[in-house]
Amino acid sequence: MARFAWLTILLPLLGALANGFLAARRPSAKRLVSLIGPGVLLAAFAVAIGAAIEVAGTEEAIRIQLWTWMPVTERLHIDLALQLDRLSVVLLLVVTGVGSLIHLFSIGYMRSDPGYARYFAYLNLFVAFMLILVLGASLPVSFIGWEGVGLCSYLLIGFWFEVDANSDAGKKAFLANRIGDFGVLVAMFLIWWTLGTLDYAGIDATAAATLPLGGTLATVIALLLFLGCTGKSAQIPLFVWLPDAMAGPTPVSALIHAATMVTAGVFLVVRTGVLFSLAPFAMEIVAITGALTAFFAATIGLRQYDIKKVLAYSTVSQLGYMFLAVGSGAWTAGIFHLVTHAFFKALLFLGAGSVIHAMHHAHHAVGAHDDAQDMRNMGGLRTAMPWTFRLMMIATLAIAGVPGLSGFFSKDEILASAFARGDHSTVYLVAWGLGVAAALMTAYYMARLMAMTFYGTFRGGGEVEGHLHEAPAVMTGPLVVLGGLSLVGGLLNLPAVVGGGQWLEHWLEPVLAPANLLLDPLHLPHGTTEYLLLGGAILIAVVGLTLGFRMTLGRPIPLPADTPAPRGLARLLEGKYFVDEFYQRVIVGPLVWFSKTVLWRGFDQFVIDRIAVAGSARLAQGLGWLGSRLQTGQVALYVSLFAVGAVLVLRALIGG
Amino acid sequence: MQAFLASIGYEHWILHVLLALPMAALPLVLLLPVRFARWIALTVALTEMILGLGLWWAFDASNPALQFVTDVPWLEQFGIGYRVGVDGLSVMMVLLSVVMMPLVVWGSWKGIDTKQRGFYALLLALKTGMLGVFLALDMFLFYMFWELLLIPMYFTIGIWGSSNRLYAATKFVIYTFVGSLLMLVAILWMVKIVGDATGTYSFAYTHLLANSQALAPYGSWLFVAFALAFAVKVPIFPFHTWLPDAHTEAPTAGSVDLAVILLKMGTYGFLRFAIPFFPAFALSDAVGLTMATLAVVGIIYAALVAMVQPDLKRLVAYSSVSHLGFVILGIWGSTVESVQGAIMVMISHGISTGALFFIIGMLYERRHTRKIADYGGLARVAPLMATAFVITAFSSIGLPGLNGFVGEFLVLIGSFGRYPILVVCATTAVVFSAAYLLWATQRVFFNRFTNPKNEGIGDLSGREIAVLAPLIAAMIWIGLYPGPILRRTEASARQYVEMVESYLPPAEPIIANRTGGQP
Amino acid sequence: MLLGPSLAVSAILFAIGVAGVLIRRNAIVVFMCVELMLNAVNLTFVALSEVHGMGGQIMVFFVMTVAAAEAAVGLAIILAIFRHTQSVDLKSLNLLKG
Amino acid sequence: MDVVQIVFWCFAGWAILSALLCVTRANPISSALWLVSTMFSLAGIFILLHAEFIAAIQVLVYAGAVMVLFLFVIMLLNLEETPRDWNRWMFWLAGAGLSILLAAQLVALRGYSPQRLANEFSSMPSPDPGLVFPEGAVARQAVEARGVVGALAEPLFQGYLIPFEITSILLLAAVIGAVVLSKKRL
Repeated sequence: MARFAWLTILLPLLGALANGFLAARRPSAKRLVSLIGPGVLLAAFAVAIGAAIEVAGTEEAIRIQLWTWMPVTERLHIDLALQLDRLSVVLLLVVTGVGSLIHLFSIGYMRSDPGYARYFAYLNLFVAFMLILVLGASLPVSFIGWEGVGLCSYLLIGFWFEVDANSDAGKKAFLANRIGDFGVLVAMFLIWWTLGTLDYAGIDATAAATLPLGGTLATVIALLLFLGCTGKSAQIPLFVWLPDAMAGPTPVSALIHAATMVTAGVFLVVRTGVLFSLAPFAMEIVAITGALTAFFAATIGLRQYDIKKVLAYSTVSQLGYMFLAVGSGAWTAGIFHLVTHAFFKALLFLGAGSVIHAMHHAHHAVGAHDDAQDMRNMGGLRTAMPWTFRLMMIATLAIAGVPGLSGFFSKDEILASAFARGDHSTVYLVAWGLGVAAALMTAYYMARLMAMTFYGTFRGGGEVEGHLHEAPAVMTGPLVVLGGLSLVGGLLNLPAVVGGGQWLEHWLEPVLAPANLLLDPLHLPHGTTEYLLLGGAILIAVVGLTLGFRMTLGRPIPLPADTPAPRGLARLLEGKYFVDEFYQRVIVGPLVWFSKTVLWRGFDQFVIDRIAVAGSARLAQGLGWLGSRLQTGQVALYVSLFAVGAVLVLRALIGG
Repeated sequence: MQAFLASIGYEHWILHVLLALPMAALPLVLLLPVRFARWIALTVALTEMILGLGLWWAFDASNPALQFVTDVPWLEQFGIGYRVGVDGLSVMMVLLSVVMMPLVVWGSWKGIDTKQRGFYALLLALKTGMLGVFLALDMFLFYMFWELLLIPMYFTIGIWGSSNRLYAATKFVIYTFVGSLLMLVAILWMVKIVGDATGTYSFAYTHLLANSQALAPYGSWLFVAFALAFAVKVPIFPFHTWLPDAHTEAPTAGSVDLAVILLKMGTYGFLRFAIPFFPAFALSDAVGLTMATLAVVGIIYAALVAMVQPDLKRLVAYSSVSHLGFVILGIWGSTVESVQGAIMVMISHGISTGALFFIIGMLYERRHTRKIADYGGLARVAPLMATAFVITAFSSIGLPGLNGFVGEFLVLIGSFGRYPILVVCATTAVVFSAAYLLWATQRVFFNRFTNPKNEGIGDLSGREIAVLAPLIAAMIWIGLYPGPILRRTEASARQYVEMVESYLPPAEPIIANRTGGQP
Repeated sequence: MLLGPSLAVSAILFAIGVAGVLIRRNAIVVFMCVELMLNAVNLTFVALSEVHGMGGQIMVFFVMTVAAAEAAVGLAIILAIFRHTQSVDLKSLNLLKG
Repeated sequence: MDVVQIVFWCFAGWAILSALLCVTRANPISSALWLVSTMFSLAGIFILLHAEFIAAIQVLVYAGAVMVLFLFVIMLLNLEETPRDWNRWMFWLAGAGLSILLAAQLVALRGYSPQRLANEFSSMPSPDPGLVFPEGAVARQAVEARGVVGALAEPLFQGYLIPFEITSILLLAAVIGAVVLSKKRL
């Protein structure tokens, strides 16, 4: 079955083409589109399961050679090949699984949207590119997927392109990704010129022998790859695009900006783990950036009023956790958190989607024009939308790290490994501290979100409340499944202390072997310190949640119109540390000014056109004018010139 | 297929027919009534394409030497002969121009309504000139075709251009002409030097190449002359200001031809003439570094300037300058990968910029304006055109999976060994190209539908789809399966690099046992 | 032998003719100076023909015919100009200015 | 200095003086008449140089016909004296300077003896210097052989017949030109 893994890519691709054709020719054929879109995904999921079963059987990776992509020379001979191994199968299952759930949800969510077929075409195309990225056997092939998902996120974020803000957000997302891609490209060149190969298998085999451990080369390659990951997975320098990406439809945010695309960065780091493990300094950078992102994103999340913005910053923060894990060498913890995060974050986003959907319908029915995504207009929805409430509550508990649920296990393992790595260098301890603080804040803002949306009384006006009702079955169905997965997700990698078999650890063992060989082993805290850490984590979760609920429900929540202007720290948080404005004023603004006035007007038009081109024209004219001065019309002048000529000729003839 | 072609003695007559057919049809177009002008041009272009495509199979990819060579004495006493031939470097360019011919004619079906006979006659002359430049193996013949191109291009821009066309046309001709005059002097001087050294004064490329070491003492001046002529044509950084004007003012057919073929003559010239004739000087460190730096400066400069262009065509023109900077970087990267990449960029740039110009032309035919500000939210009114533009824009940005990426990737990875810092700077252009093209796409297609005048523009007509479909298909095909093209250019590229390598210090491997790395 | 001296005389006459053409503004007088130059040339021809054969004298013969033709046409032009500008002053005839 | 030399220098002096006066006279009539006197003096010199026929032609055609034409035109335009009709000082200076220079060079020709001319010619790859420059006083022997007019007529109508015919066409053209130019309405 694994040999047909390329079907998982082909099916969504065909789906995208079919939907695209329908979008162009018969956009109203909604039934057919809703059949093709999710249908294709479910089929891909089935194939994925088949492939997973087969991969479970073998240790090595199965390489499926489709065709030679760039047969240039013996050394640069890139094949379009897929590599199916334990790691890519995990991602494959997550992408196709969560993907199909989100496709089902979208049927309900996007039903009334005229661009229905176009939406599904883009969504299918996205899944196809994501799978190319995950299954790619070499860096360039993954790079196709890497940029392809960037393209689809550009198209999907800017889906309602009529509104300028949306298309701006799309462009911003693509450019931020592109800056990251610059890093990956240069890393590829370095890898090829040093290791002579771009295949993952080749890198794993030759990296240790060729690149000196801790050498500048390995560090530079690793950091460049990490630059790519920050672009794609929205880490500190390049995270600005993710919050704006909420301009796209909510299922898109769920699929792309929670479950799949943003995790591509983590996947790439794990996939090229050998390079990172050869550069401990780069690992520290990854860890500390992850921790910092987790901390700062969490602080911003505290003061956001738009439900999707809160979830967006929560995603950035959770991604920070994953990079913290990978940075401290715990590859499995990173992947484990990636999987569990995919479950509960997708659930949160879809839940928010059904809330927004309901609010839209209510506003539409009443003709009100308040912002359907602003939590201040909501409140007390637990009675109107019981199922959404219950499932989102499960997800909130999971993400907060309440013991027993998936979030607790994955987050705790990350913090533990960061703490363990602490004895190598204090950087990890600082990172661990930031991680713990971020965990507290995560619990707080999730509680705040639940409180403002579901508890208290509905602040959006009486008649609107009447129209609020639960989302249709096709939307709540996927929620239920995701809820179950969030509950059960922890079993994937139960830590030993709780008697678990650390199943995911063993599952990924063969793939991560080359990387782990180079790292000095991570001796996780055991005995008393371990229990202390566990206890601490539980304490944080509980304190965060109670604080969140008590603080928000305690004070009356003002409507958007009469919220007092924030001051001091609140203004800083609400304004998202003014990072966007900073980039605009310091980088984008001057660059545009420079290229317009200095380069274009100044150099191109003035220096070259005026001086060089027009200058030479004027020179020719000048010479011409000089010549004309000689024609004075005086016969005498002509004769004298003639005479001078005669004298000279005679002089030459006779003088000689 | 080869057997069939061999059976009809394809390789003996194909090159002559390709050259002669447009010229033969020229008088026809001029004499017959106006109605037939377009149709004759189209039939000629289609036959050229059908015949020309035979080259794809008849060309033997494994042998790097010149093929289909014919050497007929012409002006015997001066040693000038009608010498024509093709090899790995030029076969793809010939195929590209042959394939683009019918598209160009069909593309300007509606755009040109005045003086059609003159336009199509000039177009045919342009075709012969283009093919001639790539096929000529005799310096005199090469120069003749090189100049032959200027006149039709001048009239195409001058007569059918838009507002400020005369300035643009004159600037274009003078720029190119000044450059190529130097080349003429260099050619003559070269023939004399080689003639003195060997006794036979001949313009044959093979003859001059064979004893090019005689040229070594004068190598610097001769190379500078050749380089200037080609630099203007490429265009390399300081000599590029004619391109935006020429492109903005030219009619669609004119700017497509300009972008697809004429720009490649410069780079082809470097690969075929400038470097092989004077390798010692051309590949010395100083020259190599200056050319590569100029190329990279050109890439970044043009990308930045393109970002702030108010006019669509001017934006695409600057993007061409940026893309061709890659080709020059690839040529001086002097590894098989970078040279192959350079040729690939030449082809894929032709296709993607050609398609961009077609779409802009279609927009111009509808709204008669090229200002980005006049458009807005066209995706609602013309979804098909929006999709085509997005695909072409992304292929021009270099999205992997489309044709732009293959060439750029090979150039960058190939030249990284020789000029690591420059390649890193060139890679930043990846970001800028995304910036300016996306910004333009957004302002034209994906924002508020404000301007009522845009209401009337219909979506792509059947004809327009027929023009764009093959181009988009080619983009996806080359993007995913460039193998056959790379194979056809590999033999000659390898031969070129072997010749070049003997003059270059070995590109110092970054890690001592780098070559051992192959698993 | 009178060759040397006659050549000298013709040189002086020619020089005077040239000076006349340059200095005078009256078209007719300029014309006469041209005739004077032609006579100087005739003198040279005759002087040399005495030594080297009749070729010189035949040339003088031709020079005279040319001079006559030139005088005729020149004077006709001066007449036409005079009718037009009521003056033969060369200074005023500068229509062909650059 | 034998008698011939003295007579020659008288004629020469006369010619130069009248030439100078011809150039400098303000009144065109007087300058025309001084030109006639120059022509007469030249005719004298021609006789000394054994070119009697040419001297006669000079007096008859040149002085007689051409100068009369000049006088006729001057009279027709009744030009009165034009004092100070000299060009601006710049041209005056140029004229004087150039003519002195020209004179100095041409006088230098005096040193040219036939012998020097011959061997200069011979150094050039011409067919046969002897043919071009036969030795000695050829003019006088020809006159003795064939008489004054015959000496000139024989080469004119044998060797130079074609140029002779051409001059007739030239004169015809001149006549037509003069007629066209001077008639107001054709």
